[in-house]
Amino acid sequence: MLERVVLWARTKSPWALHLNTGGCNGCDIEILAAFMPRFDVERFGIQLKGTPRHADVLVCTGPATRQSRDRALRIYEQMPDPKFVIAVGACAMSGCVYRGSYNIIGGIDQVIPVDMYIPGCPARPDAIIDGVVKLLKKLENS
Amino acid sequence: MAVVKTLLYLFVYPGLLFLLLYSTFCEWVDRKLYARFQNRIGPQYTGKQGILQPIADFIKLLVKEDIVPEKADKTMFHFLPVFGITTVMTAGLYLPLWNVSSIVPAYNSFPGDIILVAYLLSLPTLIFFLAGWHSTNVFAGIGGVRVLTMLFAYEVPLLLAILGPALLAGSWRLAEIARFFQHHPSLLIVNIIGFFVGLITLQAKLERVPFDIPHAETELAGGTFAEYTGRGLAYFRLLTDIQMVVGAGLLATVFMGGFPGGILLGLFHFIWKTLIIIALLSLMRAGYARLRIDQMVEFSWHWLAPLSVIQLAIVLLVKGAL
Amino acid sequence: MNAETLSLRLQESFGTLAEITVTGPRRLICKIASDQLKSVVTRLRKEFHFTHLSTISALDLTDRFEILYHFADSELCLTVRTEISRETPEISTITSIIPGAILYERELQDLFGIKIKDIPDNRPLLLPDDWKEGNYPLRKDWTFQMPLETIPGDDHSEK
Amino acid sequence: MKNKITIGPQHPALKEPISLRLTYDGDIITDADLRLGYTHRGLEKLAEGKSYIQNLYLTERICGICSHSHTTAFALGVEQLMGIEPPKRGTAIRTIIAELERIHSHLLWLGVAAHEIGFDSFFMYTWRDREHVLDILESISGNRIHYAINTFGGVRRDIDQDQRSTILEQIAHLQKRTEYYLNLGKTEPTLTARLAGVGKLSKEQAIDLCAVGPTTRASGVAQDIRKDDPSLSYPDVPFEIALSDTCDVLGRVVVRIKELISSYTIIEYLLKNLPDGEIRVKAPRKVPEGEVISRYEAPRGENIHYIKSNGTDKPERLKVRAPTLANYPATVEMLKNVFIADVPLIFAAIDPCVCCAERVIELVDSHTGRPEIITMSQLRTEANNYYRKKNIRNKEYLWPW
Repeated sequence: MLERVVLWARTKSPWALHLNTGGCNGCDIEILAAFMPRFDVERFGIQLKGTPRHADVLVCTGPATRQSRDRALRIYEQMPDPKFVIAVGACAMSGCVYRGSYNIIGGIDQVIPVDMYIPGCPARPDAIIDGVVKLLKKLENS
Repeated sequence: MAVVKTLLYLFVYPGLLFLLLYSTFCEWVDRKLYARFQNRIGPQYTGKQGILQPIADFIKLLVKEDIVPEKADKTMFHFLPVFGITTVMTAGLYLPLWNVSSIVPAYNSFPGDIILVAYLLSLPTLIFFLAGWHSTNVFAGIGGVRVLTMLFAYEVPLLLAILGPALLAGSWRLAEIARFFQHHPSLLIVNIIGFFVGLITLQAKLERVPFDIPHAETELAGGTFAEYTGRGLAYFRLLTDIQMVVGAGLLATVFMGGFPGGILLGLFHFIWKTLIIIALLSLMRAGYARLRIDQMVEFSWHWLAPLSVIQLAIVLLVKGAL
Repeated sequence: MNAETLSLRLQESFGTLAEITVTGPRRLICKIASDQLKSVVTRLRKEFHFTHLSTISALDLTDRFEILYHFADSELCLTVRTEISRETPEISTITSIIPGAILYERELQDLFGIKIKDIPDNRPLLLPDDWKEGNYPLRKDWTFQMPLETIPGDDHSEK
Repeated sequence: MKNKITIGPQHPALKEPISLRLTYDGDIITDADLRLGYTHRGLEKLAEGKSYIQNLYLTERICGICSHSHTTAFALGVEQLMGIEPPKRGTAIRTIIAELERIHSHLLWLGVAAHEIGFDSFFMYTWRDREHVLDILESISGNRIHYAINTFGGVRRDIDQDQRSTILEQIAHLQKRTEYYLNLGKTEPTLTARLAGVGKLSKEQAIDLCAVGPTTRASGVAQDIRKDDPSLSYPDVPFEIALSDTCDVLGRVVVRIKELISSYTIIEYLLKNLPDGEIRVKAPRKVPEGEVISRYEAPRGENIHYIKSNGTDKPERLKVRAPTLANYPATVEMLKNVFIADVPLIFAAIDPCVCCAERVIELVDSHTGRPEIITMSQLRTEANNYYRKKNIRNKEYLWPW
């Protein structure tokens, strides 16, 4: 019984932290739009937090450049368990159009484990919301 | 029989259980109103209309991993949030809700308990400062120092505003103040300035926008609670919720004539009066942008303090005329 | 002052030093030897008021490097072309004449390994700090094989 | 500025790595240095491995805000190499999208600059009006940010009759909003007082350091690629270069507002007499041997592409120089011997993208050499406090309208 309550609480209030590792900031603007009145992700209990200590979900944008690898790792380690990572946009998923460049390691999943990939270049706000809701569903029946 | 009543008083009605449930309900009201003011919907899918959202946040934080910075003092780090909640809960006991005998001074209502409640409500500010100082994160320390600088700005006007009605009613006992204004409801209008000063300073005490300077200024590092995760953070959020409820209850007792009637009627009055105050706080939170620390201090000394002194002058005049 | 008249004026003022060709309505190419670079650039700036240097691009032609300085004024765009050998890829700096060229020259040093003589600021510009010395990404012979990616889903399936 | 904050290297929310190092002495910055490369993605090496059509997709994603400018420059260059000429209507649509992008980029920049000096309501206004431009772009090209409307030989989307009328309405609405911004300068003295005299860049410096775009036009240098090297349908559109000679951030604001107004007139002119006919011409796959330089006036300045082809379908060499790289030497000059309080505004005056606005700055004390990291939001609030204490209300500056 307690297990069900904990699972319910965890899926109903995911707090997010935004991290950009070198992208062209198309996705960052769309993430901000997801918090604006027109799309309003707070309906699912999602809030944007300023520090990794308070966050459950790390929203990553941009391909993982070599320079930003240790920074992403450090922020990931500072987040308390249980934590999840959402890769927003094609760059965070696989490095998108920069794949194969000497300065790009690939998607963010080469640096930190990723739970949910949201496609699109840039990912539209409604796609971001759909991804987050699917992540919550995945938690519910895991 | 009296022992059962006291236990009931301590643990169920105005005590532990009621405060916990009611403060989560108030947080939900606040978040919903705040969202509606920004023509958003706010929490929607946890429970009916998102009413269980604060409870979900609380439980989630309870089960999260609890990271303690290694240089921080372990006992202090864990002890502070719990100590904060106890101070605010005891402040909640002194609101004249139920089982308050008007003649014989009992443990939950005695002459001078208004000063005790005001003091207990301002203790959490000191706790925030210590929390920031003990978490050895430079930014949290800075946030803590700013919490203290804000304390001096809003504490004096708040006390002056509360003392206005106490002077008018001629007693320091919350129960008697409430009863006085129940008998002369027309005198409530006299304290209208004090009511607004009280509202603004309560907003500052709760460190909510436009006065959330310690958090916002170091928003990048999450303010005084930067290092708290899991249980500590859950307790601190609960602490601010209960502080909001008890503060609103205090303002309702002093400025809106308390909660007449027995257990049920008193509860009904308590709920609708505190909800009005919380709605006003939420309106303030949505309406204003964030002030800077020097603007906040200047605002309180240029406007709030003189206003509350004028309020006291009016009260003395009216008292003379009575 | 369209391209043809300017090319004639350039031709007789530089004489044998440079060959001028017109390659488009507002495009001029001026081919010079690499040691003439400083004198030509100063004269371009003084006499012909070519003050704005758009950028410097370099070409790796397997046996030699070709460096193009793109100048521009309010009518047309002049490209000064020089060649340097691959063994001793060295060219003198022009920041003394045009201070704005500093970043483009540092970029050449980073990506092509072309040594710029007496450049005022020699630090790397674009490459990450942990970049091994000696390999220059934009050279044709430098190839890069993307490291084998670990597909997160894979190791779960083996378990 | 005396309260020194030292933030440990493992600062939990270090969003953007250090890219600005300032050495200061007391309140004055003595030396500034920019470290690029944090977003270096090795684009030019990639381009040599991709075909021309793939490169069109690649150049779109160099910068999130002015994506159209890079694809237009690249497409113009390759079309010259191929020797094909896009039809009149295609070029006109391409110019309309270019001007729409200039409007949305300028509105975005005006908001960020106002945010730097603590004038947040202006920030909200400009970004709210920017949504109109994004809606227009989405109605034409289907995407808010990367429109992908360019292809070799013309454009891929057409503008039909009712789209044309909605765009004209929206442009009229935006014109009213821009008038509001114009006389905002008069009614709000602190706006001009905070912007004037900050970030000085004299005309000689602007010319020496090869600055481009509004930064150099604000110092009186009449350099606008739409006039110097006219391509697309600029030759037959009546407009003049926006100039100002105050050589500071106020000049850049003035130049950008003037350009907003001229962009509205260009779009209206083009929409009213949009030539009919085809929007695209067939383009061969293989590009004949040759090399070309194509220049384009991006919202932030001159954008130059050098393309060398070797007859195959992959370019031999693609050199791209974005406008902001040309402005960096000028920025380093501007940051010297100014107050620390002016740094956020000067940096916002050239900062290319929104999410990097949260730059982290390393202040090195010239006496002790002790580096101290401070985030831009701290510096911004301290800067605003600094200026409030100096109460600059009494200085009056001419707002040109």
